[in-house]
Amino acid sequence: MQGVMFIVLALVTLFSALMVITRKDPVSSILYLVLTFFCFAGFYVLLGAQFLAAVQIIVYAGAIAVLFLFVVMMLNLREPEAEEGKELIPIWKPLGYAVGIGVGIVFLSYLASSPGPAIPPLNGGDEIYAMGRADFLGKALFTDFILPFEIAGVLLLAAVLGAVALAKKKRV
Amino acid sequence: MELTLNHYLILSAIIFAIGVTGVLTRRNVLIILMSVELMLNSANMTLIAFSHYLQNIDGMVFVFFTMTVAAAEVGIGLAIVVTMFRNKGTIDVGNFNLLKG
Amino acid sequence: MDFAVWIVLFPLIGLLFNTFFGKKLPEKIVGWLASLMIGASFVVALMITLKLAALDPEHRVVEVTIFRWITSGNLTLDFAFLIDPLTSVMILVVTGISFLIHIYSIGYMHGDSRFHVFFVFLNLFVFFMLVLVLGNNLPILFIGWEGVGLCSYLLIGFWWEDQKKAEAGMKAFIVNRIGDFGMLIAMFLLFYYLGTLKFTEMFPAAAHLWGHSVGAPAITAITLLLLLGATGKSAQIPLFVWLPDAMAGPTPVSALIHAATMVTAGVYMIARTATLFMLAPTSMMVVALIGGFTALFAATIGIKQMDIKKVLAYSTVSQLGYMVMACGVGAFSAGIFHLMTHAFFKALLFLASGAVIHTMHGALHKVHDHDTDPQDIRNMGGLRKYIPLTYWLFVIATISISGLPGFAGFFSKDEILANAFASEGVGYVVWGLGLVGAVITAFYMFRLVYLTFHGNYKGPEGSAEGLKESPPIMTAPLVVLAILAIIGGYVGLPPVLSKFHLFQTWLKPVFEPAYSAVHYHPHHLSHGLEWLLIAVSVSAAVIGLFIAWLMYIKKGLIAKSDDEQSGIQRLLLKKYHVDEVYNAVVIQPLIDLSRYAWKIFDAGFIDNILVNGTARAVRVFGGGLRRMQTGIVGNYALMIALGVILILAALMGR
Amino acid sequence: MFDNLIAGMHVGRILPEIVLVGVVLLAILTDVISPRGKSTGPVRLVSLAGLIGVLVATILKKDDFGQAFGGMVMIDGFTFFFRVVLTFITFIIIYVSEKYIGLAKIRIAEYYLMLLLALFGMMLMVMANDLLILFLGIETMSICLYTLVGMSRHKASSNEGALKYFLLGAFTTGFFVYGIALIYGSTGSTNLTDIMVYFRTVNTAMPVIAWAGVGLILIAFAFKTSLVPFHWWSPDAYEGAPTTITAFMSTAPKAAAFAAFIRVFYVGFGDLSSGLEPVLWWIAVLTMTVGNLIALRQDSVKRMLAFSSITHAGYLVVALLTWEQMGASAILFYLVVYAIMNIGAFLVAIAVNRDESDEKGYSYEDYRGLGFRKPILAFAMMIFMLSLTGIPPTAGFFGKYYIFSAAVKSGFVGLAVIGVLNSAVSVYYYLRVIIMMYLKERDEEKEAPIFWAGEMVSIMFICVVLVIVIGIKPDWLLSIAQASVSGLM
Repeated sequence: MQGVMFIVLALVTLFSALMVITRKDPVSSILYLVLTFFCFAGFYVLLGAQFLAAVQIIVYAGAIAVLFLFVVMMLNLREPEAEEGKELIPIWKPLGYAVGIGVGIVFLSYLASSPGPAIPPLNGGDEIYAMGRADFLGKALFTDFILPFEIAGVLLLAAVLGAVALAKKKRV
Repeated sequence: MELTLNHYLILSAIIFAIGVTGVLTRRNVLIILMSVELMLNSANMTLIAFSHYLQNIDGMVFVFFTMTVAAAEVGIGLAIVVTMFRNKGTIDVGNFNLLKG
Repeated sequence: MDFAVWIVLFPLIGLLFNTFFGKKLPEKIVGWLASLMIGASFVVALMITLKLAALDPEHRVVEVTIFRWITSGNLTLDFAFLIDPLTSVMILVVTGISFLIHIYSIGYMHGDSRFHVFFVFLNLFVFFMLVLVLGNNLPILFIGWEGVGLCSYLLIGFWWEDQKKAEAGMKAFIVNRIGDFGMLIAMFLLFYYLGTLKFTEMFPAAAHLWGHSVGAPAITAITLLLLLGATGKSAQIPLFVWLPDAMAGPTPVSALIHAATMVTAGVYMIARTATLFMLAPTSMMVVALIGGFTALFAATIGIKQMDIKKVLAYSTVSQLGYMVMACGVGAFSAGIFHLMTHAFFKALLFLASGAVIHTMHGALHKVHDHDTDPQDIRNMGGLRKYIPLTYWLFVIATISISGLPGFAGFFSKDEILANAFASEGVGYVVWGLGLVGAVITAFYMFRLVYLTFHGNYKGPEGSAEGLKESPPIMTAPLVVLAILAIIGGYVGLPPVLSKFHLFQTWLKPVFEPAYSAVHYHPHHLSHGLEWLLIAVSVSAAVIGLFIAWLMYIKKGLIAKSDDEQSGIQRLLLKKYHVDEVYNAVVIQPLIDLSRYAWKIFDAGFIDNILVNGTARAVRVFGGGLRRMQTGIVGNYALMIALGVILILAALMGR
Repeated sequence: MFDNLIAGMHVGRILPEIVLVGVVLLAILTDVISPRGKSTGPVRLVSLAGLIGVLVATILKKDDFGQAFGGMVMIDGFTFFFRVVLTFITFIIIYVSEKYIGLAKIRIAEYYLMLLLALFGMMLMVMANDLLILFLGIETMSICLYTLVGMSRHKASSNEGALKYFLLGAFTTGFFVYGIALIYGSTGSTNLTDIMVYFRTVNTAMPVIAWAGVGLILIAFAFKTSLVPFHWWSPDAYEGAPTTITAFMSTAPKAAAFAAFIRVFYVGFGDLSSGLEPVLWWIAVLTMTVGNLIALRQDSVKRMLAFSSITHAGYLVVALLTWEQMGASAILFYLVVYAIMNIGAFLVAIAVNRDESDEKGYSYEDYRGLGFRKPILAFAMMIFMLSLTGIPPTAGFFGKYYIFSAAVKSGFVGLAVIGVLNSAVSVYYYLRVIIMMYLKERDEEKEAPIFWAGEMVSIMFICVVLVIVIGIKPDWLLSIAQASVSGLM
């Protein structure tokens, strides 16, 4: 059952990820990106991280993707990108694909040489199942991970201030 | 079919490579940013897969922070894009080569 | 011997004082304070030497630690002075000559708007020079080495308003960096192999490590790199180009830095690291050949020069070649001996030429002639009548440098040639080079004397009345130097005249370990042979003198401008009926050689190929890399991804 | 139970960081209550006072060393050293900026806030004993730097620099997180101490993917410290950024990144040194050489300094490669010296620059005859250039000396030779400034007025004095550096 779900999700994810990077129109890219994010949430559920799956949908699909969409709409950026600019070396694009595939091959060859043991099934016991639950994660965040949690707050503060400083209209 | 760790790792590696390819081949800043999001997501999946396999919560917590960082980066990135667009009227990275050499 | 530290403190005090108060104070106080500080250093140097002499010869190595300087890992170095006979000779020469030149400068720089700055730099130079010769390890030597280089650059470009002078300063700086590169690498290699950079520890360690494998590649490489450093500082082939240009600086600077002291630092360094060089026979051979060829080629270039200071500059390069040659044949003490006598007579020559220029300048100034070059010997002649004292001083120095018997230069040059002759390997070759060089040296030096002081005055009309002797403050130091240029050689009489060679005996404890590391025994010549060699070198000098006399006095030949020189043959034949054979055999080859040497080693080869060629290649390469910085983010990302692939692929096999 | 939990965390050990966050909040408050458009002065004063507070807190806690938050952060001599250095650099930049940001038309309070927050990120980096903290620290710093580079919103070059920096930075973050994931997967932890223990015990049969993780983390550091071939962003971002920020970026974040680099690779991956050696060797050679060669061909002093900054990072990698205490202390020494001379050089560049609104500017031509026009300013620049070249008796000489002697001591003779050769090449472009200042005639018609600010002059003066003092007596600084790294290994 899980195997089938994995394969279906994997196929959809690969397809939509490829669509994200190949669509001419940014809006369709964004929509495929949302689809990819949903698929990722599915994998997280399969891996017993239900809370993160929910966060994935809220943060990525809900906030980040919408932010992208918002910018595209606001700036009316739907022009297709130019094929060749005079500044670019002509083989830029094919080279990009080649190198991208090269990165994939290197990663895969690393993974191929590691054994790849089976991962425990989700119904293997309460303990395992509980790990990804909100209360467990919450407890971890507020005890062992209290420092990073607080830092994340400062980081978001920095991001807010930075974004405002850059994007706001001139004050004076 | 029994799922192994490698299924997840290989899938995430492939998606990571797709993200890299997107960054390398596209000239629209927004799509480059989206490709970066793909990379980060696949890294997240790797973390969760390991976390599940190791039965260790650290990986999942890490993902939580990666998401925070990703959101913050997108915020800043889009702010830069907006400023850029206001100045130059384009978001094609091929047009930004004032600084070179 | 803790008082030794005062030798560097006095110049420091002087320069600090003049930095802060010099601008407000009158020239007299500034100049005399700076001079007295160096005088005090000289007194300290004397005291050090006397104290050292009171010790047994075996114990004449004293280290004075000033502070703990570097501690990094296994390397611990003190800022400390090494006081041994070699040091004592150097500090005496440096402080003594500097003192005289400081006093001279009070007169020479009179009225300059930046009088105090000049003395600050001069004191700073002495400070660094003393650090160089006193340091007990290579890093301190290197600090002094760079410091004197910096001062030289500052002092050459002293009149910064003058574009050409500033460029000369820059050239000196860049060429010296090439040499410094060799020094630094050698230093790191020594540290790597020996684990220490302290002289007293380094030499036994080197002898231990390479004593049984003399000529090992490592030590050969190290010494060749050191030699590269020495060729930069001591203006040897191939890095000598900067020195003639450096003559753009004020004349006291040329005398002090570019003749008597700084340029000898390379020779000092080779002598200091004698043990290392002895362990690498190949390097020794290279040292000897470089010295020999420099001695000859620089001398030939000197024949053609029209600028009084340029002649002296090439003669300095040539004389430095003799010193390097001496080191190359294993006669380190002879090299240092010549270093000392050279300091006397060359300082005298430069200061006397400074007095000549001063005189000419004054005379030209009187008639408001600012176009005539006061340094060009074609504008001089007959000055003997107007400035007899300067003339006689100049002649003394000329006799000394030419190696005529009885004068300081004779003893040291003869010792070098005798040692070269006695040594194995390339001994005869370098002896030959040195001997021909000696002929030419006598020739161009007397040519200079004749053209400057004999014949008729050729300056602008009316300016002859303005020619007058320089003030006593300038001539007094010259007299002292002249005395030294005469008697300075008697501390090292050749074996045929005296059993006791004071100078050699004094330095013996310094170089003994170098010889014993490779079981080297200097050859001794029979008395007969030695007499013969003396006769040969004296006749060489006399021949040079005679040719000069024949050409410039007897035939009354005057130097011509560069354009006319190509027609010199016709000129000689038609006007003066000089024997064709004599012309073809002696003069034309000399002039050709001179022009050839000039072309190959100055204008053409060094500047175009070595300096400019390398620079151009680097620039082209840089330009190519620069084009990779396209400014396009996509390309950058591509490069980064390629880097990722490369690094991960490289790590995969681990 | 809760009390025990708090006590075990040793919250007090991160007092300086807590103070810093407090200062940020106070500065934001100051901005809000100040009259519109006139908040930078007060915010600057609050920031400066706050940084002194941070320094005091650091010194107060200087004996309270050890881990905190369950081993997530490590407070030791190393942390202390960098806390002080980074706070000082930030203090100096904030101190000199006020007049310049008026000139560059970026007079907004966020300028100071971002600097403070970047400092916070850097402080995290230097104390991080866990890849998670390191990641958050790097990101906090980076986000602030992206903003700071793009601060001159009206200038296309500033926008462009920010965009490039951001895009490539985000790209590298992807690799970084993936690398952390692989390390986590193979060692079961993100804690450096645990990772070290793991590698030490399973050294022989290490999972292959761990190497990929190590490689990817190396790449992330290489990017942040701008090592070839991950340096592309830095010249463009450095040139586009307001010059005070360029001075900041080339010193503080670089120092912080190297500090984290040292801690991660010496503590976490210390047992993998032999495997990493060839890769780092090539990176060091390329970084030293490429930066140098391109710097030769620049027409802008600012961009030349940017490329030379890459070269200097290459020297630091040489020292890193030694994997020894001597090398690490040489890095610390060099970072301090480099910060001093580079900030000084950039301040002179600001003073001399013709027109801040010019997209490029900072031409060598502006230095024409400066030696006669402004002798003292030119003298200061000469000292900085000589020090950057590495000529004794300036501090730069000892920086290089320690690095290369450490390299030779560890047997990297070839690297030392290449390094010294490179520093000989660097003479050409540093000297070009001196040539312009002293050997070229003034062109009075084209001369632009010198931009003076009292704060800049005082800092410049201090930099000159320090360069010379360290050049004469480097020992004290080195012994501090040595003491700081002694706890690391």
